[in-house]
Amino acid sequence: MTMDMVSAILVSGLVLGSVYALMASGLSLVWTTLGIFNFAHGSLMALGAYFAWTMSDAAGLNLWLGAGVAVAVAGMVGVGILIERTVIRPFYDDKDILLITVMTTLAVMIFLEKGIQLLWGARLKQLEPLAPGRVNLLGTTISAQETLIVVLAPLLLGGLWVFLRYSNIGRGIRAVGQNPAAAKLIGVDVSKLFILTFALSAALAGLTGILLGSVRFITPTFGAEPLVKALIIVIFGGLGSLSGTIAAAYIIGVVEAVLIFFVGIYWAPSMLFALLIAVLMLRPQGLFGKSVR
Amino acid sequence: MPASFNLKTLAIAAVLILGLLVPVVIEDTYIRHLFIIAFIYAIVAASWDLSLGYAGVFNFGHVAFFGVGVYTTALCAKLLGIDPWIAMLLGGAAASAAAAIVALPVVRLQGIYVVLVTFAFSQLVLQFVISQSQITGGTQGLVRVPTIELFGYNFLRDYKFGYYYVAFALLVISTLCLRYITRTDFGLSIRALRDNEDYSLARGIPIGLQRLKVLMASAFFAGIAGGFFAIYLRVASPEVFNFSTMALILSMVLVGGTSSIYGPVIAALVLTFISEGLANVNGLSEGRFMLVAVAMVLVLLFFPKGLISIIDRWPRGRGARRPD
Amino acid sequence: MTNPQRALEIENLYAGYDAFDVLNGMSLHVGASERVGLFGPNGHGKTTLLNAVSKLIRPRSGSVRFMGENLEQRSPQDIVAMGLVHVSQANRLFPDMEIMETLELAAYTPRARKQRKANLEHVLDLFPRLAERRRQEAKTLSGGERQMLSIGVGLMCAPRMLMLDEPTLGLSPKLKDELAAAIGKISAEGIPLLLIEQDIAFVLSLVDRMYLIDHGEITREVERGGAVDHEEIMDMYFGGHASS
Amino acid sequence: MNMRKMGKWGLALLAASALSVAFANAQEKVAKIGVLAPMTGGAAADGNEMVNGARLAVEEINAAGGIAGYTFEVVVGDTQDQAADTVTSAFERLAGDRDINVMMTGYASGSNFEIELMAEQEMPYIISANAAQTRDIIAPNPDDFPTVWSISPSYDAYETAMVPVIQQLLDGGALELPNKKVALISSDNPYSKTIMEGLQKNFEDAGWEVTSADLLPFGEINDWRAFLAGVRQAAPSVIINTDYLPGNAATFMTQFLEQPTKSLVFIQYAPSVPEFLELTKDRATGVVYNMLGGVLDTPQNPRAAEVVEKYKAKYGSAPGVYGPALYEQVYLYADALAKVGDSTDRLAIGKAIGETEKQIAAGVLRFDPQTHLAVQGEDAIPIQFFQIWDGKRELFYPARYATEEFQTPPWMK
Amino acid sequence: MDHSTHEAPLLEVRNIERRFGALVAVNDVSFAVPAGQVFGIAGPNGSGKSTLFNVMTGIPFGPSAGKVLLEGREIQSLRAHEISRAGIARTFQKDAEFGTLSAFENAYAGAVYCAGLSGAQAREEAHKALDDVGLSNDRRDKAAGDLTVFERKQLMIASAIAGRPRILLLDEPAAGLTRPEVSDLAELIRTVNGRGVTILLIEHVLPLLLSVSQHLLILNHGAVIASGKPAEVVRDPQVVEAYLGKREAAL
Repeated sequence: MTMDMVSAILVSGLVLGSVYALMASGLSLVWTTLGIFNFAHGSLMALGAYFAWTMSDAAGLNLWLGAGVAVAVAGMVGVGILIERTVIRPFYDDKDILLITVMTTLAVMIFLEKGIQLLWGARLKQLEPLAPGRVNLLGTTISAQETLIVVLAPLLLGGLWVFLRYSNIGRGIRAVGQNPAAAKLIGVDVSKLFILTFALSAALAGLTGILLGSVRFITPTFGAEPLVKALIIVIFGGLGSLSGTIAAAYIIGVVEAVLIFFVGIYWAPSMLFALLIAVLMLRPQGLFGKSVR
Repeated sequence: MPASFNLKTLAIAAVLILGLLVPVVIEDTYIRHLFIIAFIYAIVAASWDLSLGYAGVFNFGHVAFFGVGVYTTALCAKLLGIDPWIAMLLGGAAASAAAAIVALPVVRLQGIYVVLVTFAFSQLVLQFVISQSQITGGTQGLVRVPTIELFGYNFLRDYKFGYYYVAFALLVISTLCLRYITRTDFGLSIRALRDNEDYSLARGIPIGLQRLKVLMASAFFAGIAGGFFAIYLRVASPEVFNFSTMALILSMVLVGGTSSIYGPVIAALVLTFISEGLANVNGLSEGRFMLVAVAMVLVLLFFPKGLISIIDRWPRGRGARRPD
Repeated sequence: MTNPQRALEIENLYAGYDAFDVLNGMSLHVGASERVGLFGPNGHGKTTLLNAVSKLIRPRSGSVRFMGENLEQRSPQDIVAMGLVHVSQANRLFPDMEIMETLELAAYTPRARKQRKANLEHVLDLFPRLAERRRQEAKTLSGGERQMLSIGVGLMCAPRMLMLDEPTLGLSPKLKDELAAAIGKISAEGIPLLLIEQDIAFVLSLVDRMYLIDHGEITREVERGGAVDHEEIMDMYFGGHASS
Repeated sequence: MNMRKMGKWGLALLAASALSVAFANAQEKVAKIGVLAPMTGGAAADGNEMVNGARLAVEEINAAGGIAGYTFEVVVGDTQDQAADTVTSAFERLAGDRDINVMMTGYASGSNFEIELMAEQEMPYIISANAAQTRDIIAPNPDDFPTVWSISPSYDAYETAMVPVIQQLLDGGALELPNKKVALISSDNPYSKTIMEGLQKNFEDAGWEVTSADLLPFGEINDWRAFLAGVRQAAPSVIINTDYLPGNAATFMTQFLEQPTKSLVFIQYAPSVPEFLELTKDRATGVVYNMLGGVLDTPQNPRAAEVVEKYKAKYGSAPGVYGPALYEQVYLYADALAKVGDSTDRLAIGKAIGETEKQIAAGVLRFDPQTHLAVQGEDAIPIQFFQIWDGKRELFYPARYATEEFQTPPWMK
Repeated sequence: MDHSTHEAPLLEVRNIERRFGALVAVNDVSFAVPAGQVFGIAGPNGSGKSTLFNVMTGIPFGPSAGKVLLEGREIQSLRAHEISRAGIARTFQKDAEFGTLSAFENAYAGAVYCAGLSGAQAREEAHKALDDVGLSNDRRDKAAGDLTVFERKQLMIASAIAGRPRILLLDEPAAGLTRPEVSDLAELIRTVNGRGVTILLIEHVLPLLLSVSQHLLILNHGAVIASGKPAEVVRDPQVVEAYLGKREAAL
């Protein structure tokens, strides 16, 4: 293998891994804190991209893209709060909450996808890249936008990590996830943090959508494929561990790039699924996972 | 008991007679077609209820079993020249076999992992079907699937009169079988498993084996329904694996009411007709899916036992949710 | 009704889980700087009482007043913010969080935040072992260390009253002594204390007054100076059999 | 129209509508045209265009007083995601309307299986979908499908025309290529795959070296870099991508231009879709594609410009393939109805459609009785080669219709 | 009366151990239960009593080391449901019923899957078990989750004995009961024992434990600290210390 190939695979894996990490960490955050699995995460991603498109594109309001991003992220926070209030909150005390919220978030997903299609139509759209041009990374040329993703993803995730680790609210979120009763006993408003977490995750999904929407094309369902990958990653990483999730995202990104290179793009997804099932047979709690919630 | 039993028997008989009369009264091929499609979905939804509602296995690969039935039947009938009736049975058998494969990881896993693995499995099946395009026709599907024949009766030019009865018979038989299964000792054991896994073990119920059996049984009916779907439409195409198909049928199970078998059947009929009705109303063709989504959430909020709980009040099913 | 001299006043409290009550009309009080023990066999409602006071479960009826204020409409976080702090039994705390993180987090309410630095020093002073293990995750701690962290967390909440639930559960006698000393120090600062314990000697060494609890009711109150002997306690546990 | 459809759901309404139909019949006859189109789901944009095209023609005809005593009306059947059951539902709903004696579509299903349903009911059916699928269904027994006609011509030219066109460019000096190497890539769908395999054979027969012929899974493809890395190593002078999804094609161009090689880039179908240009903007300049049965918009075929202008005037945007196609389909039916005079004589209508010979937006239309496809050829429906230049599609082959000369793409200079 | 010296043990636990990482929850525990006895187990919170039941039945995990013998046959490596079928029926502190199944079905499930009966025989066995525990006929069609606390205790014992076990493992059956109900439960345990079912009983409500047990074993920190006749065991200073702490004290 030449250095060229290695760097091409590595760069490709980095790009994939960055997107997956952003996507999966949002999912994982909600899972660890609220104990629910949000199947609408992919459509939230699409929604964020459409918000930003409407704000910034010539066909929409033609604002500066930065403003578009800001408004979109703010919008996502609102949407996140709304979703938590309407389809998750009512079921917190139900012992079947896991299954019920799988279904309600599926319903949200359908609702969002169809709603997006009604509002924006089915034609492909693309966001102007935040960073135009190309960049040479490790001897492989990729678009500056992809470089931006590779750079921004660790920054965002790092920011998330710092927030969760050092801020009072962030620690509160982790505490709620690890032991809600003990969190209540130190004065944490658990229900407030639930909303906050969900809103944060929605904002993260929206931001992922915006970043990806300037590399790929936006369609109402363009979050579906990364969502499926993110699901795999969350399992691989072991539910409930953010760092495990992020590590798994980059590993899967690189594994996928390697698979694409050696067995072709054709069989790569199937092999990923097969690998996933195999891992779960051997380690039902995931690669880095600790316990099943 | 006896009073409600009589009433129930009466109601069932009435429904059966009504069902038999439909094609006699309704000559519109389109309405007959909708009934047939609704019946097929009803079988899929009701059989899903067996594993999801009764056994509490968060099986999200059920539509993949349906798809396995569709393709197995289509391939057997078209490429191998097997009699379509038999091919339909083979569709059911293949779906059961697929379920056995899924069961391998699933019996060892819990909760959300089961959702994710079964979901991943259905993606894998889809990929497999698409990749084997030499045989399956890939993304374009498989056309000109041979259709059934019964004592020389031609199903093709009777305005779906014959198909209606075949679909109706399949629905009645599978509903009876499913109801029967839920009432056997096996049915009892899977409900016990759903209620309390550890306690089931303590009463000698083998969790893995029962899960395997229930997945295979529920997949069998989905596979048969898939087989008939392929035979009736004479085409097998990968859209059957679509997420929207899964969402639609799942909403039938939920809106109808889990652990009831009848609930999903009724919901399949209602939702098929409502959704088709809305499709023809200007401006709602896209919005109807949104309405169904809203309906799903509303039902979960206000009728957690499904719409069936409005009709039938006897204490059964997911009922008796403990106040803890 | 309200007695301003009392930190905690519980009247006729009913609470429980599922369909049945564990507390059957419990009434007790803790004075303004009093240390009160609660003693009784397992499964008789001691922990349920604390859970009901801190609103981890909803009481069915009865009233709870803290510093004269009725807690009926208060949420768990309100109650902590008011300074009524419950250190729960065998607390797993936050298994993946380090000791220092946990302690810093525990000063969560605005009032506690203001005192964070001072309280932290105080806690580390009280439990030097926690200072030694400051970067260790809670799940890796021994039982005794976990109890210390639990109490430390309670202190970080800036308590105006502490409710401790079996702090010595599963500890060796040596650790029990250490813990008793620490709790003694805390109560010496004038913080009122409600202490649940199985270890009668441990309780008696720390409190001014003690309630005996049986089947969700107070069966006896022992004032300081009143005698309690083992026979009586064993009777409570074993019915008539121990002394027969 | 929708009121009447709703009438099916209630007896009273049914009676009322029956009455109104009877009343209407006394004055004039209505010939309803069933249009199968994806009105919801990912292909809704195509579906809308189909319906727009049909409505445009219907309004014109009605405004001109109708045909043979009939006025036309469009009834839409939503094929949604083109799944078999939804297509069948749409078909049955339309077929149940006794005033519908013709159906048409751009495409209805992935497999064109509905052709069989049409044939069973002797329903006149005009289709512009994948000609290979259509031929596979019809060609074995063309007599079983007397009413089904495809205005898409045979796709064979997609495989055979490429090598001669390139040769012609080379011979004419419009193009210089350093070697006779070609790299092919396709996604795994019968349309793209068949074309790629055909091209491979044709190139090899003409003495070219095929450096790669890769197959990707069908669907969204976000990473062409593995293929392009191979391309950069082999440095073929021609790169052909037969995947037809516009989004994929746009990604392909973007990633190709990150490190372009001096190769002619050809992409199947996708560049003809309006959004390809929107997505790629100036990056598309120099790309070559070809088209069978598309709009032959050149001064030599004024019909095309006329249809396109009318469409633009009414709907405010330029149509792709399906608007003009459905527009022409309605006129095909109108001609046949004029000839037969009775909309319910389906076999006669079908026969009349099959006998069509006329200039349409795509060229000169006549049908091959063996396959029921439109005949392909320079004097029939020609294959058109386009090059995109500054956001415009320039037709450069066949020469007699050409609007512009072929130019060397910017990255090859 | 103490039968233990005369009869061969029905159930024997030898040097059983269960670790969770560094924590030893059950530490080298051995004991033997003669057929026909009520064998009591007590100990402070967290002393490893329920873990002991878990490793004996394999629900949800088996022992890290040691042997469990039922009538001399090693069963610790059997799968959980096989252990149940071999004749060890256990109950749980919480959720010891199938909530949505009727009371009758709860008992019937035991008869079918533990005793291996079917049809009329299983139904008869289930009703017999319900008769034995005294759950009234008109309550048998109710969903188990809708029964009262005491009825659920009755049901949990009924569904266990419907499986015709050799030995019944009861885990804190008195939790959540009122005082009068506790004496009813004691009566019930004696009745069941009187029908020849050996019982292993974990209980916090010590009066109950002492009134029904013929033998008492005390666990502390996962290890046996005393074992013998109940009246003697409760006076053992080690036991007193485990429960009450070390020193004599007065306020």
